[in-house]
Amino acid sequence: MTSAPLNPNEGHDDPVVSLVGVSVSYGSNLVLSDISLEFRPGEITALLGANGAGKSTLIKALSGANSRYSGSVRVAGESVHLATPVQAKALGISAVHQKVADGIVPGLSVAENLTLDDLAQGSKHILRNHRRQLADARSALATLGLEWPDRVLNQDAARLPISDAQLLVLARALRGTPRLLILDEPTSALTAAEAERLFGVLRSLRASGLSIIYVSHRFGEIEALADRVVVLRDGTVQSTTERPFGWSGILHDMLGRSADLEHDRGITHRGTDAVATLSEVTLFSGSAPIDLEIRSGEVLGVLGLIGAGKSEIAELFGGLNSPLAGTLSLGDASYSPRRPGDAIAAGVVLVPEDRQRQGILPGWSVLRNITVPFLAESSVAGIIRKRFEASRADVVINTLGIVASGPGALIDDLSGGNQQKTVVGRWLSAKPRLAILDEPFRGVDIAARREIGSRLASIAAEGAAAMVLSSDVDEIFEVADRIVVLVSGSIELDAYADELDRATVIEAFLGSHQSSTSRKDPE
Amino acid sequence: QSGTSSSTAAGASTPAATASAPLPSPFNGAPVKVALVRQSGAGDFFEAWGAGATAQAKAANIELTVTDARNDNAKQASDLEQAIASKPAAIIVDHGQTDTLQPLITEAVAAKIPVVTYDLALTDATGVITTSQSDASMAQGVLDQLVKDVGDGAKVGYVSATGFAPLDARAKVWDQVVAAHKLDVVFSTGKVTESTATDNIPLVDAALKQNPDVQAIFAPYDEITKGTVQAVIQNNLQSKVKVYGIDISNADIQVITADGSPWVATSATDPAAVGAGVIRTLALSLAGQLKDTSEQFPAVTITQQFLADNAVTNVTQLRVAEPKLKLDTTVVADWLPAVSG
Amino acid sequence: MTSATPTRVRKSSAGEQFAAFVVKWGFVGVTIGLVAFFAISEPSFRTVDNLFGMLKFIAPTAIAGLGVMLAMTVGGIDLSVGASAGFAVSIAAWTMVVANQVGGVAVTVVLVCGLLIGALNAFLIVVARIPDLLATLTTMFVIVGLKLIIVDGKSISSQMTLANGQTAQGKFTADFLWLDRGSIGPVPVPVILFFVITVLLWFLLERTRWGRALFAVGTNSEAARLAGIRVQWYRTFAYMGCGLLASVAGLLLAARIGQGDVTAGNSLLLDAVAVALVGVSVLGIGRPNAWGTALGAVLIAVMVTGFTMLGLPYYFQDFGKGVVLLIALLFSFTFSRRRTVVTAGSTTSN
Amino acid sequence: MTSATPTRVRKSSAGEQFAAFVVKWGFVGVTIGLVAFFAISEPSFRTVDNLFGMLKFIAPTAIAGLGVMLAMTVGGIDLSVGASAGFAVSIAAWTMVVANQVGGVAVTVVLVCGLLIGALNAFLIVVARIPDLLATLTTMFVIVGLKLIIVDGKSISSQMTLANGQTAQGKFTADFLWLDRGSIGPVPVPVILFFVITVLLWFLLERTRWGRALFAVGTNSEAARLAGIRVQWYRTFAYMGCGLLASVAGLLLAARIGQGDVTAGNSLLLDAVAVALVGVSVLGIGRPNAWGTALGAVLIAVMVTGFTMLGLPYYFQDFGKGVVLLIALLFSFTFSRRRTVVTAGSTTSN
Ligand SMILES: Nc1ncnc2c1ncn2[C@@H]1O[C@H](COP(=O)(O)OP(=O)(O)OP(=O)(O)O)[C@@H](O)[C@H]1O
Ligand SMILES: Nc1ncnc2c1ncn2[C@@H]1O[C@H](COP(=O)(O)OP(=O)(O)OP(=O)(O)O)[C@@H](O)[C@H]1O
Ligand SMILES: [Mg+2]
Ligand SMILES: [Mg+2]
Repeated sequence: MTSAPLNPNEGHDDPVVSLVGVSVSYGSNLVLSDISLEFRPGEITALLGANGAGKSTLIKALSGANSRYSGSVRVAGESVHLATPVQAKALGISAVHQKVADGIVPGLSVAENLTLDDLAQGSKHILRNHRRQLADARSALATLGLEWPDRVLNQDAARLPISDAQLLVLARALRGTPRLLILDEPTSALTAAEAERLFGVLRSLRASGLSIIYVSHRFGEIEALADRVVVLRDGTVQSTTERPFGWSGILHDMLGRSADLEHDRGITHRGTDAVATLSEVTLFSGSAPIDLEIRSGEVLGVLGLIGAGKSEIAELFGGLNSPLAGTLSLGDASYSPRRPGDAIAAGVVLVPEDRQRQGILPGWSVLRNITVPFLAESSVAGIIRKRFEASRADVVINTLGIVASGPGALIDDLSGGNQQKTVVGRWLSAKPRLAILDEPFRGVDIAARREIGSRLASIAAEGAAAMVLSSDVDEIFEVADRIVVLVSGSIELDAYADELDRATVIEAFLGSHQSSTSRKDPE
Repeated sequence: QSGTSSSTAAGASTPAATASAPLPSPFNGAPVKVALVRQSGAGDFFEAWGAGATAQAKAANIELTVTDARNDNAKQASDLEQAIASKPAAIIVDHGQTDTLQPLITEAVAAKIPVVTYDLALTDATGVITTSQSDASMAQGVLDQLVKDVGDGAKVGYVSATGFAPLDARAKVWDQVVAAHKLDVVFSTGKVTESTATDNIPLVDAALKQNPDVQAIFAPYDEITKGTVQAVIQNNLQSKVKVYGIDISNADIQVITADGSPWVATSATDPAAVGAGVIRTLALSLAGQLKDTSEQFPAVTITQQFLADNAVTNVTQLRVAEPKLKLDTTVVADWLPAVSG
Repeated sequence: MTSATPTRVRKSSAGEQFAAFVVKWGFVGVTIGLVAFFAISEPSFRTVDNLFGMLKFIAPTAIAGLGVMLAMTVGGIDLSVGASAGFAVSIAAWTMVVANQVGGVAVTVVLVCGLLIGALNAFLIVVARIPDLLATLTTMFVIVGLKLIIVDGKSISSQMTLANGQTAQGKFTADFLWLDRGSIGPVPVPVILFFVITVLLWFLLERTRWGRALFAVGTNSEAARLAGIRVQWYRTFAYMGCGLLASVAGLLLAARIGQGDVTAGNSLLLDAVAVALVGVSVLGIGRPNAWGTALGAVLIAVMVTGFTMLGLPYYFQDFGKGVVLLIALLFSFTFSRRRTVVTAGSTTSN
Repeated sequence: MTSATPTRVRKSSAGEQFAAFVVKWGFVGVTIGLVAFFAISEPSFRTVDNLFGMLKFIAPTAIAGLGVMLAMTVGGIDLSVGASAGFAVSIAAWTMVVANQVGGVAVTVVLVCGLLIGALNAFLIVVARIPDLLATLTTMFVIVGLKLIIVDGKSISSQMTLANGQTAQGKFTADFLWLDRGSIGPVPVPVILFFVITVLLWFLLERTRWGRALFAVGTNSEAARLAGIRVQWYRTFAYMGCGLLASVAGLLLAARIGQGDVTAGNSLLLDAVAVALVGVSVLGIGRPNAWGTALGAVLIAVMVTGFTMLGLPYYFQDFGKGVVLLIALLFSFTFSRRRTVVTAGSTTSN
């Protein structure tokens, strides 16, 4: 936490990139002020900070995506102005940005997306060569140990699920052997196994002398990966810590107050009444029917890999789909919502997994983003009562600590985590009977995660049911009273958290899969 | 530049006629405000008409406020309404739809504003001075020429559109001539668009491909005629098919006099002269010197041969070769000679 | 919870405040400036008569533009407004002149037709999933063709000869013509309609939850759907509303022209789209809105009238329209730091 | 597994394969069906002359449509193509007739003007950040007005009397008229131009990396920018290309009319946009493409010619255009499971 000496063990290495007094402001918002940092070869620097601390902003400046910064950047000792991504890339700085959507060009094939940089390069081949492109795409994927068949490489990249899109963007960033690789929350859309494989790749890249900046809200990953931790708070460097990390200090620097890394959930609650049930429901054609009871008074965590069927369950309850077979019920009555409106009216809310596409209304204020599902409630005879709206938004902003210049701030100007908090807060403010949260912790900081967790616990305590869908074991253990593991559309495990140990869960979660698919382990 | 300078263009190369008497009242004081409410000022014909009117107005100390509805009849109604509201000394209405303008014109007459109309059929012309170039006589003139050239029972084509008052008036004459001379109408097509000349080429082209044996085509609007001529040339039928049009302009003369042009005759007034004539009608009426309440500007049938014989290459030369076009004896006074003549 | 401290806020500089002011009021300023200029140089411009005359003249364009604006709220656009208005003119004339009905019947028939055209657009877009630009372009061609087929390509006027050789007995009735010629107090009916529709749409869009929902659909239809908004209904509503407004514009045109002019409505489309688009960018609002659209229409009226009074030929109006549009847009987009967020018209199916 | 294989891929059923086939070939089928129908019922339709005649007549529309298509690749649209073509007609005439230059000079001047108009659009969109629909609409008004001001609202023809009282001495030179009247072998020059431009654009877009970059800019400009693609250059290129193509269309129109017809080009816009939009949806490609655009243009030509030969009045063409467009769109969007990804035209600044 105290500033570490600038010369660690491999002190003879000159920094690859150094920042001196870098500041960025968006309009009247001073988002980064006077940042000075150095990044050395063969070192993984973790960048930590609460949502809105300025991590993504720093990365945008460093990767040429935002040229409007002040201060100076030195690359290999030379002072440069990073005006464009091309320029940054030419200098060996390669970045994976937080928004996966910013990395994928729909309409172009997966292979073309993997080799997108080639389109920009002046000298190389003017004519397209399909075979060469496939070869290039395959070799790009190979750095991540991935082998996608040609059928996938030739399909429209828009059809990739978000996790694969994330892998694609990563693979692309590693092409052309950068000197400094910047990863902004690369694992937020990956499953544990994929993340693990990514870490393997990163370690071997570190060994080859690459400098890596790694942004994540998952402390486990940082503990496993980073050589040092830089903490940002409110746009300034709060501390730089070398291994071994003193987590409580880091957390304090991050949040400005004390907090524990290990979160003791205290007692695990046992649910009482069944609020919602799935009976004999088939999630995929051909998969075995499942039965599941979601009870009031407990937080149910559903753990599963991508494609396990978690979102299918969410969509059934949210009124987005109807079951292939089987029935749903809510309370004692059978429940068959035909559209999201029905679900909301029945007290079932769904926090969707893709906040950009399914959650936020870009260009709208935070306030209006929060109140949009509750227009009927906040209006009389159709006329919106502004004050009612505003007070609802204030409650959400305050309980979840959304960092914004006010309820009128545009949602686009919020950091990723704060956007997520807005969407979660919006839905929890509905006082639901059943709340379903699909990957709610994507990109939210530890404090917000705790906050969301305790909000879930409290709505459960008030007699509602809450279900969290995630592919992250830690997250599930942190919030869930009861854990269900879903594999390929069927339930592999269903038990209370205090009766389980992690190994059993991970075994159920990954084990059967690892045996059923021949996956090449990296290294 | 404004409309004024283009008026010079139309009347320029002829020496400006000089008045042999001073302007009478009300023209001998401040400029007389007159509103000219036009259905359209776009295209060569209307452009020249407007230029002639503007030049004549200037000579008569008239300050013209010109509104141009660009073929939007609703706008013309609004324009006329606003013109009435601005209480000018007189209003000229140039073309338009009867049902649209009649009530407003009645209103203007009731408000004691003198009204002169040009080529506008009214159901109640009380108190209105009407002028026209007589679509019927124009069509008749050129169709007589057609019948003379190809004879009764000839295979003919017709390119025009419905829904436009002058074209509808010409269509009536066409129908009569077809019946009287047992003409065999092998095709009938055409449309008026924002780019009439270009857009008629494919239509006539297709019709000609189907009926290459047609002997004559009547295309009673020069924009359509131009398109028709191009289609004939495109099909290499210029030696077999004769085209008959209506109206004349510099651009039209160029087309008619081009080598091997199939456009053999057109019936026309000189739009600039007519525009000027309408202004003179108004001026005489305001000065209390007009006898009739309606004035017709006669059309002249002009053949390709005539243009060739007189080496005419533009409207200015045509006025010299065919002085009848100048209308310099129609509605004139010693204080008000025709400017474009 | 984390510290809910908002990010440090610099005071916005005077320059930025000025820019924001210009963005918000620049267009209004241009309009006022032009009005002042014409009022000073042309005495006849500054009469009340002229004011109402201008507003009356632009009312159909403005109302059709408000329709396009409505389609734009759900992220779409409607290229069939001109055709719908023209259809309305012919149908109104047909109903009164050929079918010999009174004005009230004609109005009803026309409004129903407008709703049907809107429903056709909605069907193509919502059910058949054809992108709005394409769907409404198609509707445009179909409606124009259909109209001309119905009336045999002819303008319908009283006493015209029908296909069966008889003379049409009906005529435009006085109650129908009142739509154009009537006035309440000193204010002509079209101006009242223009104003009332603007206010209603403003109220709908800015004050009611339905308006909010329309915008939500236009901004992110998937998020709107998940928020329980019946996206397809709102889309349908917007297009039917647009069809209705286009046919109201057509009624005004019909009453003004007094006959079933086949060319009516042709010149409406570009102006209607232009005013709706200008509406998005003026007043610094950055999304479709009623007052901006109305203001855009008024500016066109001012220019057309003013330029005519100055004695400029018609084509100066085009040029002027272009230049003023340009200035307005520069104010709104180039000097603005705000992002406008509406996408109008796409070839992407929803 | 993690995603060693990203998406679960199901074997498509026979029904789906059929649907896909219909989507891909439905529009071509409609075209062939119409051609067959006309060829059978109208002997004069099935001549080589008529084939070239049709292609020749549609060439300007098609080339302008290809220009719009190019603007659509970068996610934009160009509403100024009709105005640019009309500008080209007047400028070509002015250069030859008034300035008394030969055809080559006129062609050069016109093409430069086209590039300048494109550059103006690009400036407004790229630098001034005005949304494409608005920017090109503005340019449209400005260019139309400017043209009329330059030529005093008059068509330019040889021997016309100039403002200074002299007679214009120049004329449309033979080399210029060759653009319309010439042919190479049996193939008219406009048809050759149409074909060559289509092939070039197809090659550019589908076979070169620049083409892919244009698409990348159009579908996700942020991703393209971050990947180092010079987004603004590609945008500029696309609009300048569109301006150039519009002026080529104008040159063909000028050569066809043989004089500086002031009304030329006015009716080009809607058809050009229509063929470009149809181009997106045909052949199941789902993004702007050259062959689809060309095919859309050919279909219009076939309809106009066929309907005329059947003796139907012009308005049946509009109706037919609408209906055929509708069928094509139903094939492409409603029966298709594929999503088209291009957004053409937005009021969002980039
Ligand atoms: N385009 C923008 N305009 C105005 N303010 C912005 C903009 N982008 C970001 N901000 C503000 O800058 C601050 C830092 O945002 P940034 O995205 O860098 O945070 P972060 O540390 O990456 O957070 P997270 O962990 O949530 O991703 C936030 O307060 C945010 O509201
Ligand atoms: N109709 C379909 N055709 C082909 N593939 C499909 C179809 N429906 C779903 N899939 C695939 O099945 C998988 C199930 O996805 P889904 O997102 O529901 O799983 P999940 O368990 O919620 O995973 P996560 O939420 O972690 O992404 C995905 O890979 C999806 O692409
Ligand atoms: Mg971030
Ligand atoms: Mg999911």
